[in-house]
Amino acid sequence: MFKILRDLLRYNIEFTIGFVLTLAIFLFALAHFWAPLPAEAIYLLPPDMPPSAQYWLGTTSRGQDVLWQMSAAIWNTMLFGLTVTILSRLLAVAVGMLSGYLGGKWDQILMTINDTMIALPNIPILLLVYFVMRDSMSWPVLAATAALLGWNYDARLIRSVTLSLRNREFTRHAVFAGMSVPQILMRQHLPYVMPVIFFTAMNNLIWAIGLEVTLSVLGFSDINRPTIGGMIYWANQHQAIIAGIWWWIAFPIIAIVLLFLGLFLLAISVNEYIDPRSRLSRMGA
Amino acid sequence: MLIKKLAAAALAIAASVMPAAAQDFIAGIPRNEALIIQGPAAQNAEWFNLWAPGGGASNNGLQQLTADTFWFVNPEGTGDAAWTNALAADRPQYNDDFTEMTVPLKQGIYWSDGVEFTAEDVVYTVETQIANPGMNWSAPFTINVDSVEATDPYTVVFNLKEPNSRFHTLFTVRWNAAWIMPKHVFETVDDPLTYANNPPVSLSAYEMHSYDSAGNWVIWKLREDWERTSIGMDLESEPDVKYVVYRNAGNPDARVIEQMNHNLDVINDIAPEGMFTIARDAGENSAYWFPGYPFAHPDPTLPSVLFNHQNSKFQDKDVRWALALMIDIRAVAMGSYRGAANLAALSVPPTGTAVVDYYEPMQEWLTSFEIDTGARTIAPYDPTVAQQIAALVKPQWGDDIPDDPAQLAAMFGHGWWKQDIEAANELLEKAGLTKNGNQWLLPDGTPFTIRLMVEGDAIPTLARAGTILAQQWSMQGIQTTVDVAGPTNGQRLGAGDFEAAVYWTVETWGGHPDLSFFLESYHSDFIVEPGAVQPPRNLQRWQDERLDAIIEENRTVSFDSPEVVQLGMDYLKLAVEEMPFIPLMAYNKFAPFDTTYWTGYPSAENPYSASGPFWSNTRYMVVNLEANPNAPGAQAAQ
Amino acid sequence: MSALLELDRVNKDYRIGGFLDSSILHAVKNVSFTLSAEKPEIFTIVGESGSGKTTTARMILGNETPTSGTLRFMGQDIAGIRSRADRLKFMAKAQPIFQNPFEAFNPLTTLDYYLYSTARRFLGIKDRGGVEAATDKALNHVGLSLAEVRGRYSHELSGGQLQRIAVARALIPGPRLIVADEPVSMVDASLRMSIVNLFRELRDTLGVSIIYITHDLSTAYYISDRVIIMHRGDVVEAGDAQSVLGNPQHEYSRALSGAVLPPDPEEARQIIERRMAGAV
Amino acid sequence: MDGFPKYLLRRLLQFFLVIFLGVSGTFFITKLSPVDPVEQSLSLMTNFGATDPRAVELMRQALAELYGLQGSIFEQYLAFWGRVLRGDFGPSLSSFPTPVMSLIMSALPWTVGLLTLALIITWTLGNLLGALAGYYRTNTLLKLSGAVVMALHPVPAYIVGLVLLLVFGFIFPVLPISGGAQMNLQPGLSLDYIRSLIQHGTLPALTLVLVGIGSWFISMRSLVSNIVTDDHVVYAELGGVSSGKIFSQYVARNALLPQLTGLALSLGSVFGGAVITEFLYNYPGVGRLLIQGIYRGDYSLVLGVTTMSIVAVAVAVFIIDLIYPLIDPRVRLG
Amino acid sequence: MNADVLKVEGLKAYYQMNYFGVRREVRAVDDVSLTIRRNEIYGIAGESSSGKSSLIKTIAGAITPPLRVVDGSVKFDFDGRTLDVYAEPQAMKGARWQNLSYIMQGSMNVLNPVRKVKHAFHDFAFKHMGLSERDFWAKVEQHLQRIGLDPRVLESYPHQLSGGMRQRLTIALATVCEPDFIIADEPTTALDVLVQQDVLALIKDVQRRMGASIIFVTHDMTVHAAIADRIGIVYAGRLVEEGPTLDVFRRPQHPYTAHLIGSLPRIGDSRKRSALPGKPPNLADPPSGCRFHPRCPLAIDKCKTDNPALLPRQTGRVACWRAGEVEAA
Repeated sequence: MFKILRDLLRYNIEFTIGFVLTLAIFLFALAHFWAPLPAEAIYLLPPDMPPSAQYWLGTTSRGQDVLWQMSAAIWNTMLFGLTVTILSRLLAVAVGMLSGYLGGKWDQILMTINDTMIALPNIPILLLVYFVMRDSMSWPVLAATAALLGWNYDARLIRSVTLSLRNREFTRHAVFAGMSVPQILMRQHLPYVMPVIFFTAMNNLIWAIGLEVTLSVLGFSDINRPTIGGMIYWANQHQAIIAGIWWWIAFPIIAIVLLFLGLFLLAISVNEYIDPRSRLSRMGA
Repeated sequence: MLIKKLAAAALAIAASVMPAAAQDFIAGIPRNEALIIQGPAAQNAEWFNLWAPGGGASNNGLQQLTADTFWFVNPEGTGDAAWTNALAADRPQYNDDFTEMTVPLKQGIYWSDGVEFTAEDVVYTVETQIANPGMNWSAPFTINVDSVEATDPYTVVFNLKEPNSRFHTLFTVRWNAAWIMPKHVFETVDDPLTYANNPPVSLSAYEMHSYDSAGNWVIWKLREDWERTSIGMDLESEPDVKYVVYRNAGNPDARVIEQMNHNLDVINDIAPEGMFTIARDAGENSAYWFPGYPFAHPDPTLPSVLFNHQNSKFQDKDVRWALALMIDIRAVAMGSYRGAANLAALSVPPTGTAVVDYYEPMQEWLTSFEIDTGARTIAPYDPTVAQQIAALVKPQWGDDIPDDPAQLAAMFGHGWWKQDIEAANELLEKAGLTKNGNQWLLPDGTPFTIRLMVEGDAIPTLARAGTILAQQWSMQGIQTTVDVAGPTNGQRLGAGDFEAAVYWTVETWGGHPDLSFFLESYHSDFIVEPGAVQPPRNLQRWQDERLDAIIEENRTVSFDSPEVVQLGMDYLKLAVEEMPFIPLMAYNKFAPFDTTYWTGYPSAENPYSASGPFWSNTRYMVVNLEANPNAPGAQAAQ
Repeated sequence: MSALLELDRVNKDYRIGGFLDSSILHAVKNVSFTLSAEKPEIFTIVGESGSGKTTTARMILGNETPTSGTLRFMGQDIAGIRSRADRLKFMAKAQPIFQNPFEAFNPLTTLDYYLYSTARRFLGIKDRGGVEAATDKALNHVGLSLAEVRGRYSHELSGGQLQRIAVARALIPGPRLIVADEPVSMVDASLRMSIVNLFRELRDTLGVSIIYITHDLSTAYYISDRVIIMHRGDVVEAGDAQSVLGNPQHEYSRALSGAVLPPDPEEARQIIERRMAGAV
Repeated sequence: MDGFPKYLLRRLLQFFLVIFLGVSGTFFITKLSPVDPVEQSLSLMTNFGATDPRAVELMRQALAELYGLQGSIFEQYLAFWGRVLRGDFGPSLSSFPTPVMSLIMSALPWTVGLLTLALIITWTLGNLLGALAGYYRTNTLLKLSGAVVMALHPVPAYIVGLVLLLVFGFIFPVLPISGGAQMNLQPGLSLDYIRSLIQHGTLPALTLVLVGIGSWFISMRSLVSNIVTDDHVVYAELGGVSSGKIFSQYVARNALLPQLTGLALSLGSVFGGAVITEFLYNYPGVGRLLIQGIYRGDYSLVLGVTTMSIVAVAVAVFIIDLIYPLIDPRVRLG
Repeated sequence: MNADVLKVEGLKAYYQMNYFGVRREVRAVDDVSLTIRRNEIYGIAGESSSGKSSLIKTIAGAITPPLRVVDGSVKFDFDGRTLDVYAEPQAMKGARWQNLSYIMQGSMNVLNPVRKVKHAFHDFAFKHMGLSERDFWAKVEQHLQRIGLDPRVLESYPHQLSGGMRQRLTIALATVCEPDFIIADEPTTALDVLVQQDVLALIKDVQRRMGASIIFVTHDMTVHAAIADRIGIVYAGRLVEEGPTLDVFRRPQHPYTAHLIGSLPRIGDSRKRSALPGKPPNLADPPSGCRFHPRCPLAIDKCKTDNPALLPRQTGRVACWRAGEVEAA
């Protein structure tokens, strides 16, 4: 693990930039645990202060420091996004690989479920689930719901990769070497599926965060919890953009874009590193 | 390269589209003859039947400009000036035991299709609705009306099933009321519930011109025979406003932009910050309820902290009072309205006639009011709150803030309860609660926590107030979280599915001191089991024999009797003592007007009409506006 | 004489889908042959692509079920094997060798993983030492040792070596039958003979029967005991390798035999010249 | 029955199964919703108005009867399918008695028009730029546009829309920011009306384009960089075929095929509307209708929109599965 | 007129790679010089990863990083016009297909799978022929017929054709402009035995008629025996022997060549044949001296240290310290 990191840092400028960006924003988000004021507290500072030496990124119309709000918001939003992404990747990998490998009836059943999920309109379903769950709709539950809606298209991609791997001779060979289905999937096929997972994870993360923002903007989120969507929600409630309090929205968005840039660079460079073709080249094939 | 070609194509398209700005804003209608009002987004734009439960289409000018009924109360007015006889020629006439009401009608009023309006229309309206359950006023007619007859074409007599001194309020418009149906139209219809009534026949000064089937706008035009309407016959000259456009102008940001672009003359509601932006950037072209800060127009509704009295946490009035004393109302005012709030210590909105009828006379009583904290007796009322808030906002608003206490009281309210943490703690201890570190424990030893429900987006200022209240209580050791109920808010309130909420349960006529408007529904007869749906108003399920007594007595006195005010005060004192809910402030609405094309909007100075475009009273504003002679294109039109 | 493998009028049909048209492809038609359990042999199936030879091999390995007819391996109907336990039992006795040794091993998996997995699963050995011993023994049969293979990836070895490892792996469970589908077509010419020679040794020293599937008549002639020639699903000729290949009777067999280019420039050139005169 | 008919039958069966499962699932979720349309209507009717508690109770009963919300959930479910099969989603509860279908039908042209156009622009532009960026890896202009697209990709749609609204509606007020067309203009094929449609559609469409372009761009770029190493591309390069032709006919054309499935899916989802964009620009489409339906607890309407959307996506997938062999000559159905 | 079409001198082409700090240099083509004459088929034989494919890619000027030319030159002579592939890459562009065409391995993949075959002809050949559309298609159809293909194949997609037809088609495509020089990379490898002979006959026939030169790469020695006029044997990136086909087969001078030929099985002869011991060298880390020495039965100490030069010997050239002592096994 450490060696991989060292290799990537030393030989891949994209990774280095991505790593530095992501790390910086991660540390920044982590810092909210040491924030001078609780993130939920309001009107403890003078509102609407533009960026200055005292308030680097200004204050909100609710009398909060944008810097610390942002720190907590990025943390919470990423926590949500990553939970969605990881859960939905697990689902996508499980369904995609099993469906592709087992084929036949299993494939048909899983893909029918998959196609049904693809046809479900995300936003209405999420809103409906939100209505049903109401108070018990904490962010982990919302993340789980979003994850349930966000795996299906990628499961198809993974399935198609597995499908082509299934017909490779090494898979048949593995069967005759007595390997069990989990062994084949985990050891033989997963390395080929990994790049797909990484690639789709980025899009899924963006989707999840977009979802969070959408729900927040429509007013269906826990407004007590600082998130990127929550910041936009409150800025919106105070007509911040029209009122000229641009720093309330601009900085979180810039941070998110930088974070994604960082993650994207990480993803493509790590992808290159774990791509079987590149791995083989390194191994000298 | 391909990219360049694409760019060129895009530019060409853009060029053909750009002359947008040069075009008329509304096709074929001169801008300086049209008043543009913020309207709703209608789903069923084709639906113009006001009497069937057809959804929200009535805010598009239909009831504001074409419907009419007997009487109007101006929610902003005071005294007799607030009352208007519309279709009725006089005030309601009851018999002695309030079982019969006679209404004389004005003559010479015509529907827009030329048919004369008569008592037959009224009889038809009542009888048809009784015959068709589900129509909007069917239920109250069914309960109250034994029979209705037109003794002559201009007199209607209602025979009531039981005595009711407030029966006329069914036909008295504050926001709306039972509108009169065109008999000659509906009697040809099979089912009045599924009839779209498109185009609608108008009984008031405007009639439909055109509408958007996508629901974004409806345009009404002045009737040629505008003088043959109840509103028209009292006018001295033809209204300047020839067209009224109700348009859905989008979200609050878009509304502000549209007004600054002079595409939206009347805004119904925006956030305080949007208001300030307009005042800052378009001040010379706009008018407001107050000429400067705090700008806002107070609706006769009373945002309060509602406690669910069926929840054991809030059954002790000492707990309710403790929570009230933990509030720093200045922070609430600043956080929700940026200070621009009209505070209310009494359980009646501090607007219209309530100020002279209740707030001013009761100041003394409030100041001397005392409560027993268990340890001592305190006088919690602070009449100087308005000055304190004025001091807080003065740095930002400077000369907008007067020094005169009377003026300040009109802007910020008459006073509120002093924040008194010590007294609050004493009250909680008196109620059997104990404090463990910085956490209050209920008598049963569990932590005292509160879930405070707010609606959210639809009423943003109250959501903002909720977060501050939550913070204040949490800091005092009562962990409070804010729940955004969104569209389920009304229903959860109705079913008693909440602990505490920021919402209003008190609405008044505004222009009349009678409190039956909301108080009638506070009678304990209507309180239901937890979980069952409660009729509107008494959402906190407050039950008190003294309250029932006041309500029962109010039923027996006439609407205009001076006793009404006395009973009102009894109620208000009881409410202060019991603190069944914590009244916070009037529901202030930031509703700026663009004066580029129109002037003469209502204001605190001249409150001749409600200013909210959804209020049916708006019609009085529409016909009174004057074209701005300096408007673009005004000279050309002359 | 008991049969190791018995094919009895085996047929396999595929539906080949056109979008608007479709037809049935008779991939294998009525193929019958028997391999004796007592006398190990190299049984060669010769044919071009589409002849049904690979389908036959897949049916023998249980990877396809016949449309009709039966395949019996040591008396058991192969298509009737359902449970994983039965399947493992069958696989222990019948093992495949694949065409492309580079494809047969996952390039990202070390080669020993295949060997150890086979030893663990089929021999039931749990301890590492036992597994390594069994593996090394099998590798010794093919002229390699565990030391040469341990921890290595497929790209580090030549095709010939990989194919030997594949054979060694197949030998671990002690199979009675090895089905080798075109095992040398992707192996370099210089190494090809080493694999082919290995098959001879396995037959002679370990008593393993081998079904050798190929399109290459020269190697078929070189090592086979018996041969069948398949053409479009049919067995067109069958019998002793020397006579079938040395003196083909069926028209197709003759054409096939005539198409083999001899490793001699003068003879080969004559064939091409004839072909140019005739065909083009 | 063989080949295509059998495939068609199997595919059709799956198609119906998907619709059945999806719509049933939505039905039950909607039924679990605590929002009670009767209460919603009641609160609309009693809001601001005088309210006699006895009258409210009477109204409640009348409305429940009118809305047909009586009977067990299973009976309602059966009745729902009965109606759906007739293409009828019943009356809208928030706009009673207007049929849900007619609400959807009046919103649909707006949404379909806007979204289809935006989607086609997005798809074309995203794929074109992505393909160019994947093929001409060193071009500075393309790298730059790639960077812009990548930076826009994670920005939430709401923000992109808001910024556009601010820039083109406020700072440079050149485009309308609300609604679908100019007020009081007769809908029709007149030049004025079409121009008005374009003007009003520009900002929402631009929002959708800017937000949506990223994912097409990224996937196309990676597809293309795989294809450029394919034998037939290398061969064409060896054959001296011009690079423009190689790009368009050998690289982009092959890479586009998988993107077509994505396009079909997106086209199907057009029927669900673009909630945020329509919400922001007050565009009278299905997305706005849906949000209104949810806000007003109108589950007839919500069910109607979701059902339409599910059917549309299923149909789109079905159609692309059927026509894919015509687009991609390689595909043969087994 | 110069009798040599192609002159390769001292050509070195290496794969230079750097993967996350793993730096590798694969000497795929290491100091190769050869000359190809007008109107001859020159076969290049060698095992997989011996560098033969890299050699012809380099000759064709079709290399992409990480494969780079490190040294040497490749010069074509088309009708007196000299083209230096690496000195003037622009000139090569004009010559492609007109003078220099390719038949590639894996006919399945060299044609664009989503376009009809006719487009390939148009894309590749139209601009070189200087004909009207109508004449062009007439010419193409005529050419197809000569090659034994029904002109209707033009309307087909690649996947609709059998392997043999596709390979014929690529031959037709490569020869339709009647180029001076054709590079054929394993054109028969994936074909069935019966088809293989047809294709070989076709290539030979077309070559003879057009008088073109062909450089023909395959690992299959019997194919070389059948059509090559001269062959060059490549081992580990180097040319180790070259000569007229008959001579090389009858009297191989290099032990590697001798082994290749000697190990070929033959119907009617089932005598035991031995295989070469050892494994092919790793080009990233080739053996010192003569690269064949670890596997060579005749190796002496000198072979381990000194690399033998490719020297003229009787009718051809050979690079072996013990060239005189080799006999066909």
